[in-house]
Amino acid sequence: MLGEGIIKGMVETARNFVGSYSDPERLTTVEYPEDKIPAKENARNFPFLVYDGDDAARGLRCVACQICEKECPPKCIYIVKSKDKKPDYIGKPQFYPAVFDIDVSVCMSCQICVEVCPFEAIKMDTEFELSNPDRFGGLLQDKHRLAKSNEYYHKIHETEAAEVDARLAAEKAKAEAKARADAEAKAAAAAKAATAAATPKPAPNPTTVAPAK
Amino acid sequence: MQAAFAIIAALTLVSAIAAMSLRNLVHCALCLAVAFAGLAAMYLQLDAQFVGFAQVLVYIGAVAILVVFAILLTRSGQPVPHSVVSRSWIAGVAIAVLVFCVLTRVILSSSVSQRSLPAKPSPTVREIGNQLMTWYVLPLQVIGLLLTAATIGAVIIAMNERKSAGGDHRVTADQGHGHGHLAAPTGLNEGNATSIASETGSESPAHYPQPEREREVLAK
Amino acid sequence: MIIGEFFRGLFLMIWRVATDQPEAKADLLAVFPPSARPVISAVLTVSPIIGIFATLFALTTLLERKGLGRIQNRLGPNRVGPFGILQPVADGLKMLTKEDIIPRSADALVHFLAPVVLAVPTILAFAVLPYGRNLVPVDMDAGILFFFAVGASTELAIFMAGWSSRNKYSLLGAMRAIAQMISYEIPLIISSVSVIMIAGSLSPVEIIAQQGRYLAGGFVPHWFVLTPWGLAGFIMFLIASLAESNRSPFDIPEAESELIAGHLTEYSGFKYALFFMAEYFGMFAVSGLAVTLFLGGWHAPFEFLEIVPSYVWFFAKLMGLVCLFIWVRGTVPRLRVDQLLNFAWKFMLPLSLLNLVVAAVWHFTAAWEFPGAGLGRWLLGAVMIGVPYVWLGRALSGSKKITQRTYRFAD
Amino acid sequence: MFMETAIDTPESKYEILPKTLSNGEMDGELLEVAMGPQHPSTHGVFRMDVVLDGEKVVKLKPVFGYLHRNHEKIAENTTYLASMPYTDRLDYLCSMTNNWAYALSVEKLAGLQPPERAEYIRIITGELTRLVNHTCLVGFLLQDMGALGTPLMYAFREREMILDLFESLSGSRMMCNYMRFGGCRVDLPAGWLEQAKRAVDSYSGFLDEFEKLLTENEILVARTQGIGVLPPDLAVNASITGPMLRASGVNYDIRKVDKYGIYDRFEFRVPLGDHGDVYDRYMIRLLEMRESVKILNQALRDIPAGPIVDPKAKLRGFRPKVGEAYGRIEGPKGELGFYLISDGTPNPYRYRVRPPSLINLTVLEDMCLGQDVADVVIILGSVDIVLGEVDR
Amino acid sequence: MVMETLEQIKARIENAISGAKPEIIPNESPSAQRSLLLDPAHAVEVAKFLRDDSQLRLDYCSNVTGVDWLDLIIKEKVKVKKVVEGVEKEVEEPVERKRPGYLEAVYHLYSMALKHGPLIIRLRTENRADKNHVPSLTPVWRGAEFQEREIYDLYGIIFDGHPDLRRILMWEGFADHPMRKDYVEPDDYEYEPTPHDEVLEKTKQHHSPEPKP
Repeated sequence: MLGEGIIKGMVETARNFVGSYSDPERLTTVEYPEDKIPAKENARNFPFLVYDGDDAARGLRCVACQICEKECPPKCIYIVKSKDKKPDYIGKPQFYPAVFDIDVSVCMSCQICVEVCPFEAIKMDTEFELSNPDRFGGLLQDKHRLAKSNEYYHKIHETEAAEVDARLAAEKAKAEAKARADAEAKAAAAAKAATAAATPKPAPNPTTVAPAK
Repeated sequence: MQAAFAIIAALTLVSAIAAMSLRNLVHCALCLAVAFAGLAAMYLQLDAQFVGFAQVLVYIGAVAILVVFAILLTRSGQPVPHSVVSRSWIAGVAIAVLVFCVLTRVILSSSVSQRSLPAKPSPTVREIGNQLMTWYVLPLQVIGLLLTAATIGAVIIAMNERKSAGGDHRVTADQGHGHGHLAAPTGLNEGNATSIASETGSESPAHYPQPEREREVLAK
Repeated sequence: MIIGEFFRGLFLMIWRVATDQPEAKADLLAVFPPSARPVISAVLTVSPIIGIFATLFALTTLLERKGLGRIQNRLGPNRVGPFGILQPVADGLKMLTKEDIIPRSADALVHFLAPVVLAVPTILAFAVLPYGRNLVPVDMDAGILFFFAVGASTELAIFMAGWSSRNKYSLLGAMRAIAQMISYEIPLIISSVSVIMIAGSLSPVEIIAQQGRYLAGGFVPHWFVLTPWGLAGFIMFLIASLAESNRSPFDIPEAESELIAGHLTEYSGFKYALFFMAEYFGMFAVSGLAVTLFLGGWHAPFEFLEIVPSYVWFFAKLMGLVCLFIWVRGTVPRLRVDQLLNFAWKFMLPLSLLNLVVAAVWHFTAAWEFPGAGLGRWLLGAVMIGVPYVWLGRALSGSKKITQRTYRFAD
Repeated sequence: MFMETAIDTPESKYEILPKTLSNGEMDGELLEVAMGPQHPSTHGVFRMDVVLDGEKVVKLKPVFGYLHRNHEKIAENTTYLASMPYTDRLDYLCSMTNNWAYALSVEKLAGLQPPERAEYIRIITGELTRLVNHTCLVGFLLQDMGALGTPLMYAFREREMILDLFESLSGSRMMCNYMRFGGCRVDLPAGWLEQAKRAVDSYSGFLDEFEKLLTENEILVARTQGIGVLPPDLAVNASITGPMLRASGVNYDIRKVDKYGIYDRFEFRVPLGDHGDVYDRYMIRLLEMRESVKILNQALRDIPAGPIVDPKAKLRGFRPKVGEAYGRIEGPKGELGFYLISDGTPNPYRYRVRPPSLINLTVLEDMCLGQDVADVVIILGSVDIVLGEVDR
Repeated sequence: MVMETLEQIKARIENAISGAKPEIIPNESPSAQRSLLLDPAHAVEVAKFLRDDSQLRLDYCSNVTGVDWLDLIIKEKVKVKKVVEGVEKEVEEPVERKRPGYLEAVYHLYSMALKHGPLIIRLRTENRADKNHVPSLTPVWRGAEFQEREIYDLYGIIFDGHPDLRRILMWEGFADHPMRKDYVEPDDYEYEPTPHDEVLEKTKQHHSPEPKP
């Protein structure tokens, strides 16, 4: 009969009308500035640079290898490599970024810089309130604004950060073990040399002094 | 009262003249509507409520609308390029003056103008209805019949025109499109995978694979 | 003291209005010299109407947005003021402060006049509605006719708006609007003619008076909507008034998905606000007329509730109808213009004419005396209108080859 | 030969209309209206130059390019991987399937094979995307029909649940950038499968509600049945794909034909319409959603554990051998294909998107001729276009 | 259903259409999608054969695209006799041999009726400048209409017999063909200056009153 479908539809809308008062499943609105949906663990919005320890300038993991700059699809990363080297977390001297800028207005939050970084130096932030009245300067973030601590990283991406830390720790342990082995070998060689020097008999064999490397 | 009458009369006259003399047809039609409204106001001033409202309802609500509609459907609504005053305007004025004189003469000489009006003629709607259904029933029926016949005639004329116009349009659309088969969408409505297969498969056994015919009634 | 008298009169007026007493303005008018009284009286009548309906307009826009929001599982406006109550104020301020843009090629005079010509008749229509027992602005003998007469002149305004904008969407919208309003005016008037016929009067006051009785111990009101022809007429009147006030599903003239905003496309600022207001005023007026004609006007639904002031009932019924309009708007898609006209001419018009016959039968069977006569009359009327409804409904949908569809599935 | 009669005389089809009509005035006969690029229901910056006789359409020419950004050129100037996030922005409602189509083509080009778990994840996300797309489409279609947002808001309410799933999986709601050559980027987070099951379960309820709300509605039926009829032979010849093709009754679903991924392991049916009008296109999408729910239920039940990326796949320094490949999937809108030519460098020599939205518009004029303006809007709505993909 | 091999198809085309010389273009990549190069003179005939042949029935033209092959310069060293400082000598001189570039239209054909494919056919223009005509296959497959327009727009191949060959994505009056490999993007288009932008630099040069040396 004519009108049946319309009446069925009206019953449906009435059910939704009532339901929006009683059923939180229906009324899914979150009133934004007051309430926020907690960020999902995998959420990504804008990259930041991770630093270890307390000092952002010293602990920055980035070694200015410029892979992310090359791989960035919209080319929003600008890196200038430093002239000198600073020791990294393992203690190995590395370059560091003299300039590291990311342009918010260009970045498309794709996370490719994070994926290609071999040093776990750049990660995605979940912060999304990046609006700024200054269209040009305010949207260009330099390395001081980009640098965030490892603790912060742990706070926003717990599982991922734990994995990264474990990996870095393993690497570091390996490096340290190696360094220790080197040192020991060196020490042993030195000791041997010393003993050899102490014993007046033969001249030291040069092959034994050579480091194990 | 006199002042009100003067204002209304002036308004009616001015808009009537404007309706004749403006160049833009839509403006003319709108002025005509204003003249109708002035006429209605005059009826109301004479305490003839029913006639006044009927005037508004019929003339502004229907006639004026039909006029503008007709203008829109037939003309561009652009100002006419040539002068609105026709060449034989002298004859027109002469005829108008003549008619005016005759009418004036008739009215002044008729018994209506001599009779003194009753103090307040206030016919109620009920009275009008009663009069229409008793004393004036024959004229009412005759007018009704006439209008019905006119309506039916108009519909028939319009239908014929539409048929031919619609046919033309169809042809142009098809010509413009070059897809002969699109002209008959009803035939193709039934065409499904099977029918193309039969159409195209005449020379080859290959066809669009016929899916299993599982029918589900989903909606009416 | 004259000021004391004035305030006493004012107080008395308010008191009398609030308690449904007649001659509310008498004492206040007595303060003024006789020559000024007609003007003062008119002001005293008109200003509350405009004030009340303007407030109602503001509230309805909010109600509509809130209600639609809830229907759509949203919250609706809730930022301005508590629960968003001040949203209409903010909207109004925004409208008034916006730039008034007139397109360069528009017909400036007609473009300016259109909203005025639209707003005046819609406000005039409020003059003949009885809002309460003794609250009739103008008790006119031909009140209903007056209502339709002023209602008819709004079409011209919409045409003016659409034509003068020199916008193709506006023009299309205006042409649709005229076609639609002319078509639906006929069923609107004819469905109210059945009431006029039964009541034997064109006066709204008289029509309401005839619905003032109660049956079954005061629990069944003698409203026309409770008769078969009244129910059918009421439904048709509602549908036609949806179309007359350009509300969904008949919002074709301003169909935003096709014609941007139809005749309103080129309007902004205050003029747009006037159009908007006139649209809502039109909806109120036509709902008020529906209440008057079919829902017993200001009468209470049960006799013992007559102690509640009458205007409360009137506005309660009015708002009920407005809520229904909103509900419909939140549910249905829009018709196409030819379907809309088909519906008017092939369905509404025959049914409303038939409804006149049903009303006549009802009138002549009033003399039936045998037991169960009342029920018999009712059933007779219901069948007389119900069967053609079903049949016409089939014919209307059948003519479009609307069929039950099945779907094939391939594996 | 039916196709010759249909196609071989196309010259007469494109007669040039006199330009004098364009000054905005009715010429008594024809009215030329530019619908768009700023128009509420062209789904973006799309324009149709429509010539009307009264309200009847006598000519319609789509105009594209307002959103053109030369996506293909950008992709040819950057590495294979860096194009992946750009594919998100093609059809921005269905980033997962866009990723999938691109990854599939590159895998063909480089000979990579995603592991089983990754294939399952792809099917799950792909079908969820189909749900998102079809839900949005029916919502928008009814919005175009003037249903004032109610169906659209219901559709968006459901879509939200799936977008939440995408966010917790890929980090972003719409621009997922999730798939990689030879697998997926990250594994499913804990509890994701359960959440997905809940969302999929509630979807049937939503579809029931939606059908109750509108499918039987007289106005909807009257507005859509017999409108915008697309005959099957024209559909095939004009390369129409996806739900639009199947609504015309042609059984062609690439999931069944190519059996890409692991679609041959799932049981589902392909709904086909018999009339090819707007109503069929609407119903086919609702029915396809029910089939997608079936696939999802099977996939969520069977998904195995394991690695998610082909160990051969290289993230940095990816250089496929010289050659070319065309890979295609059944996207929610139709056949989405990527054609790649490699010259052995890190950047593709040629990168081409086969956009279903654009090609499905080929027959827009054929469907609209003789219909009303109001129908043009819903016919366009039933084609299902996203301008990001049409203009690229 | 499995399609015939490319060699079989080639043989049948040669049988069916006299004068048509399809050529198989190999593809070394793992996809192994080889293609048929058609000569423009017989392309429409061959296309109709492919569409209508009962064993092929390639009724669905899925994808049409253009490819720009630049002039390839093959450098060789040739011994030439030359008079150097009055003495005739044999000198090795680098000679550049030019393989003229061409534009190519690639069609991917499938069969909806028989559910097989793809068959890839290619059409080549004689050169990239003036002889850039190939026959349009839109009369055979209407689905190629917009895609051929797009190729015309972006690559500048002129399709003879196309019913409506206009620009589709770029605007009317745009002069160049932006997908060509040698297209130089204008440096004066509306840009969003970011502090590290190359475009900004170019624009500055372009618009500076005195061009820098």
